[in-house]
Amino acid sequence: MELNLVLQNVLTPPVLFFFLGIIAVVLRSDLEIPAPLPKLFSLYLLLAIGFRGGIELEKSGFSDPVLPTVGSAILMSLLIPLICFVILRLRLDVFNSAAIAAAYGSISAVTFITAESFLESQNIQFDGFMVAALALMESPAIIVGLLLVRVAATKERPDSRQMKWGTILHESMLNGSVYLLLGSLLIGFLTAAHNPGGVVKMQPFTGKLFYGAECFFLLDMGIVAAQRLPGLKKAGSFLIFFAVLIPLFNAVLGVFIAKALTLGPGNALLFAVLCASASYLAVPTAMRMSVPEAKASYYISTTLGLTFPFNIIIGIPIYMSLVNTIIPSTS
Amino acid sequence: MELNLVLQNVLTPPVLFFFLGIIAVVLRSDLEIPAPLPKLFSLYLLLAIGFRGGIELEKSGFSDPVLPTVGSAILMSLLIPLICFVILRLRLDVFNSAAIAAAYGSISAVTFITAESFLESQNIQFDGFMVAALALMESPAIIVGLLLVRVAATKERPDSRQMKWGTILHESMLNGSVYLLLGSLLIGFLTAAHNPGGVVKMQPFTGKLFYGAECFFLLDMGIVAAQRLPGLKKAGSFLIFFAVLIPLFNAVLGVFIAKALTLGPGNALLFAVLCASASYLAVPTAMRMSVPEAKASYYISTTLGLTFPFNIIIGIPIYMSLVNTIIPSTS
Amino acid sequence: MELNLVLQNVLTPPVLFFFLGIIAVVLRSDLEIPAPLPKLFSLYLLLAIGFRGGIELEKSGFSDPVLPTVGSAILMSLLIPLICFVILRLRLDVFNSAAIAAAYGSISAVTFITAESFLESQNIQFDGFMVAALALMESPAIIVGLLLVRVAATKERPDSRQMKWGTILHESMLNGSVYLLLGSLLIGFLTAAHNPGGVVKMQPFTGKLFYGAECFFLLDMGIVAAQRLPGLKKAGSFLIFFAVLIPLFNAVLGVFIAKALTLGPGNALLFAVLCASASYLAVPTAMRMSVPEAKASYYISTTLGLTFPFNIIIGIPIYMSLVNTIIPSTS
Amino acid sequence: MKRLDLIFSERELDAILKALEKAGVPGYTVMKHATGRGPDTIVSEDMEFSGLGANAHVIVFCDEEIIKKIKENVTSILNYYGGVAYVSEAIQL
Amino acid sequence: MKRLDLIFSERELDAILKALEKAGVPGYTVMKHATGRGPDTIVSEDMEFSGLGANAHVIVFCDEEIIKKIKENVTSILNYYGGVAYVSEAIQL
Amino acid sequence: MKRLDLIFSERELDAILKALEKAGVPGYTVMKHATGRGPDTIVSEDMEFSGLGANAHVIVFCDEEIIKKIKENVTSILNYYGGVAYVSEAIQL
Ligand SMILES: Nc1ncnc2c1ncn2[C@@H]1O[C@H](COP(=O)(O)O)[C@@H](O)[C@H]1O
Ligand SMILES: Nc1ncnc2c1ncn2[C@@H]1O[C@H](COP(=O)(O)O)[C@@H](O)[C@H]1O
Ligand SMILES: Nc1ncnc2c1ncn2[C@@H]1O[C@H](COP(=O)(O)O)[C@@H](O)[C@H]1O
Ligand code: NA
Ligand code: NA
Ligand code: NA
Repeated sequence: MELNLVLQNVLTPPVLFFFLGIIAVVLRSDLEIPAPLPKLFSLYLLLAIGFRGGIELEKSGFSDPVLPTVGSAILMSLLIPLICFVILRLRLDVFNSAAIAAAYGSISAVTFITAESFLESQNIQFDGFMVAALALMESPAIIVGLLLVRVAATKERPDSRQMKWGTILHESMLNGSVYLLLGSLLIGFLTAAHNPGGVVKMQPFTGKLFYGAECFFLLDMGIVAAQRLPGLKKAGSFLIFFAVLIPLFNAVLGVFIAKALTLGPGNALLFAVLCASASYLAVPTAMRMSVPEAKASYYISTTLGLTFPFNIIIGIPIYMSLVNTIIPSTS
Repeated sequence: MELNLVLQNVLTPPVLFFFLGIIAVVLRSDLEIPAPLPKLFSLYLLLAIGFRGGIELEKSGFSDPVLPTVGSAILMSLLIPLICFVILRLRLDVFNSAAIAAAYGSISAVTFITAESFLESQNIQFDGFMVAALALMESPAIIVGLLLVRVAATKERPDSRQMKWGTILHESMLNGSVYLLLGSLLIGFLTAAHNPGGVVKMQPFTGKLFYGAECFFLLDMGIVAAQRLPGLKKAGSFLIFFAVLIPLFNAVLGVFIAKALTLGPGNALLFAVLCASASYLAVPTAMRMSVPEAKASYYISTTLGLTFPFNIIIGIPIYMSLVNTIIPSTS
Repeated sequence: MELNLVLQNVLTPPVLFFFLGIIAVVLRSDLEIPAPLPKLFSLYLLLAIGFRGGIELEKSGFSDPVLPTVGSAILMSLLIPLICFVILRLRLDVFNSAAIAAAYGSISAVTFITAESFLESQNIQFDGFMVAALALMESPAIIVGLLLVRVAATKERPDSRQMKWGTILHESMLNGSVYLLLGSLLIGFLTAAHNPGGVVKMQPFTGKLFYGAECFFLLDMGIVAAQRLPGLKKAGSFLIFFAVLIPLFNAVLGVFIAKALTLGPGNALLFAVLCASASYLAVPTAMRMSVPEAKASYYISTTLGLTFPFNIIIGIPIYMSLVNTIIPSTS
Repeated sequence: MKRLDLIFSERELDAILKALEKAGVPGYTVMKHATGRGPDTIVSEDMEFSGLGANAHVIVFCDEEIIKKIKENVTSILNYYGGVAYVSEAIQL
Repeated sequence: MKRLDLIFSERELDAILKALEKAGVPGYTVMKHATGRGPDTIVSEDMEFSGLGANAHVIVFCDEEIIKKIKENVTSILNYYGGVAYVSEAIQL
Repeated sequence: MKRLDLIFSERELDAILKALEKAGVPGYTVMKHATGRGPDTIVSEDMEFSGLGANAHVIVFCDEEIIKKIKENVTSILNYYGGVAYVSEAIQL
């Protein structure tokens, strides 16, 4: 059954285009999507995800399942970096450990929307307010990461390099992708509340076009991810194991919490995917600026070179069967 | 009531995304839309505005309200630069005065479409042929601006730099954005006349997608405008007052002429917005080439840093209530 | 009647936008579509053409008209370069002859879709599986071109520059645009077979948007083609005649083969267009890498500067009347 | 051999290239989309959409005589429209 | 006159430009989207979408004294974040 | 220290970088999307969509010995495919 799910996941356009990108690199095709075109799709997806999430949030309100779910998601984005930090410190210094830990506490929006597409292709229902959880898991993970550096690296940094609270908040809240996602969420919310006609007029752009744009972007992500993979070899086997096992561990954690929250299977999968995925947009950007001591190739090749393709290709169906096993279907 | 209109304008997606861009700069977020992505949206909007306008023009024909309205719009684009030039000469030299004057005689297509979106959200009717007025107001303003330089600056320019008629016509008619707008208008017209099937097939691209693309572009325009604002401080308080008061003055002028033309409230607002808005595409490009003596920071920071956001955020609703006051509703 | 068809072709949005681009260059407008925006449209069109072709191929299966047609198309892409090579050798060296010959054996996807748009505007039916022919004509032509260099230029190349089979296959199959087109075809096929819901969700992106994106790209192609034209003058009158007469010759050949295959008028036109069009994407890229002795300006100014606009503007309607003359309508 | 670096607004590119060709340069390289600051104007990337364009950086490797021929025409353009031009030594690899 | 070439991550652009301004440079030119390799990191174009950005190449033509003033601030930034800085001779055209 | 400037078609970038790595350069910087004109070809931005690409400008700061090692491999590539290579003096800031 698991294998069947994997196959069903793999035969959807987004995952097929992701493969097309990976294979292009493997076979050394000269297919490339030159900068800044991928940025266009990345900005578009964040804007559209946020806007649609805001509309859904306005519909659902902040009543029962919403607040506990979003609250738990935020807690997870605080907890996961701490767990990861402890594990990573076994082998890496404070700076690298904190940077990687923050990335795994945060989320990957593209993994999330691939999971949504998977649910849709399986005709499993889920709620739009999960996007609020997605949007609110980025900043806390960055804050925890930077705090870890501040606390654990006092001796290793000259006074002039002490992490200031201003920097921490700036990097965590005003990072371009966090800001666009949260801002679009707010705009979606306000539009749904005060200008329903605007929601309808945005629909062709943020709604209809979304699936195709996702496929195009995943083609590029396949190319990018495959080019990051060699970097992982250099990073060593410890990080390779970490990049596969930690998502699994976090997903299991996520499914149990989803069970405690009595989420349906669709929302439970999305919750697990949020826990399991790692950030390669907001967190690396923040870390590159404020923790230059950490090697960028470590936190990028783990999150983007391994965890991301793992989640997209087999993680999502595995987490789905975890959900099916752990959460008894009520229907 | 005015305040209410401002609020209703501000709570539409285009204006909200414009704010999101402004606030990004104010809070020093690193959100950026790298070149040439904004150019993509700018080209797209011009193409779509022109194409749709051409279709509408073919529908309406050149019968009664069309020709007088378009004619008056062209007259305004000749008259406004002259008025502005006289005022600007109080403080600035010929070159700067002529360049800024030309910009205010011309139009801002994005301000125009934001006004259209505002009318739609207010369920007020307007006519598609107004786009023809928009398209035909660019060139005359540039011609007047260059003629002013030619006439008023004979002493200050060496013979070799004398403005030639060839240059004047080239800069005013073949400027990239003028050319694309007029060309697309013509294509829209021809398509509507000879190939109605083509109109239908273009609709998803030029029609459905438009509103979302407008929002995306306004996000960028918010960033760009906010970054131009500091330049205004350097330009001095005279230009700051000019950049707010002249649009108001031109709008009042526009509303009275709209009344004389017996335009309905929707078309009257659009007419006023055409008069009030200033060009930051075609005119600056033309001036940069042919009047390098004028400071680019002057004509850009006034039009883009102040007049543009002023019009988008509070100008449009103010002009609407002007229209409501001056033109008695017939319904 | 022919003139009438030309006029009907010219008055469709794609061809009108193509003209707009050409005229921009002729009149020296500064309209430009900066890199890499044209690449975005080029990638999009290849992806969408492939994906849609794959869906159609899945629908039609490989039954009777499909396999013979595609097979004949592949044969043509092997035969045409040989004919062209013989003609070109009258005046040019082996390297230039082989490179240009390969380009004319291959196809232009944009010419193909313009022909499709033409058929649609004429309400003439055609089959989606023709895209498979399009996709499979690129590689063979490249292989023939490189083999011609390998065979005919043994004396002129040092040993270290001998063409290896690995290079030949790599350049012909893994060239970025060939790879994307074939890959998207496969993905379209797999999606149609296993995930019909995915087909529906892709439709707004790959289907609805297509016509408008085609127009936008043709605007750019008009600019690019017109800028290649002066290069042709340098190349001399032999190549100018070649670039107009060979497409006509190949089209006639194509129509007779279409007749032998008993294709309907729509498919016959597309078959003729595939034969008549020349590649300015895959083939030049491959030749630039593996046959640097050939002058890029020769194979680009012929294919892009002359053959392409010729086909788009008058070639397609001429081939249509050829089809109407040679293949008796059965309806 | 000499190396000439020219930096100026993209809008003047055609005029500068014409002047270079007239002086008989053997070749040149153009890098567009440069930004920067001169004595009184800041050129930033975010205005590129407007058609104002950014700066162009042109590199020419050529003999000293050609530099002399380039000088007059190019400096007159740069003086009027703005921009900088510097010459340094370079040896072919 | 001197020519200063600075190459470093785009993320540090603001800090470097601030240091240049403080030293009183008469102007500068910035070319973004450069890629490359240093002693231990490879910067490639395909990561630009992530906001990590590529490298910036900054060129400054200025007098020797200003170079001296630039030195301290700029090298401290480059030492911490990475990047290279080289000075060569240049003569105004 | 020396500064090496290489300008050639983007399509040869991999081969050139390989040659540089083989010679043991400490690092390099690549600027793509350069256009220009050589003795007989014009490279323009508007052909980039086709996959033909534009030119790449590669800068290497390195010791003189490495320049010598680079020379043979790189010039053989440039001679076959086209492009230019110039060396000048540079001092670390
Ligand atoms: N001292 C300088 N060093 C490097 N680049 C400069 C310098 N001065 C001016 N530039 C460049 O030349 C462009 C035009 O200069 P200007 O017209 O003098 O403002 C500026 O935007 C800079 O990119
Ligand atoms: N020896 C060198 N020559 C040219 N560019 C270099 C050199 N070393 C480093 N760079 C550039 O400086 C950037 C940052 O260097 P680093 O921080 O030392 O990795 C690299 O990505 C290269 O673009
Ligand atoms: N003398 C030169 N100065 C600057 N750049 C040059 C020169 N000659 C050639 N180039 C550059 O090198 C590229 C390739 O040269 P080529 O292959 O000789 O046509 C050209 O497109 C130019 O960008
Ligand atoms: Na996570
Ligand atoms: Na106006
Ligand atoms: Na052909």
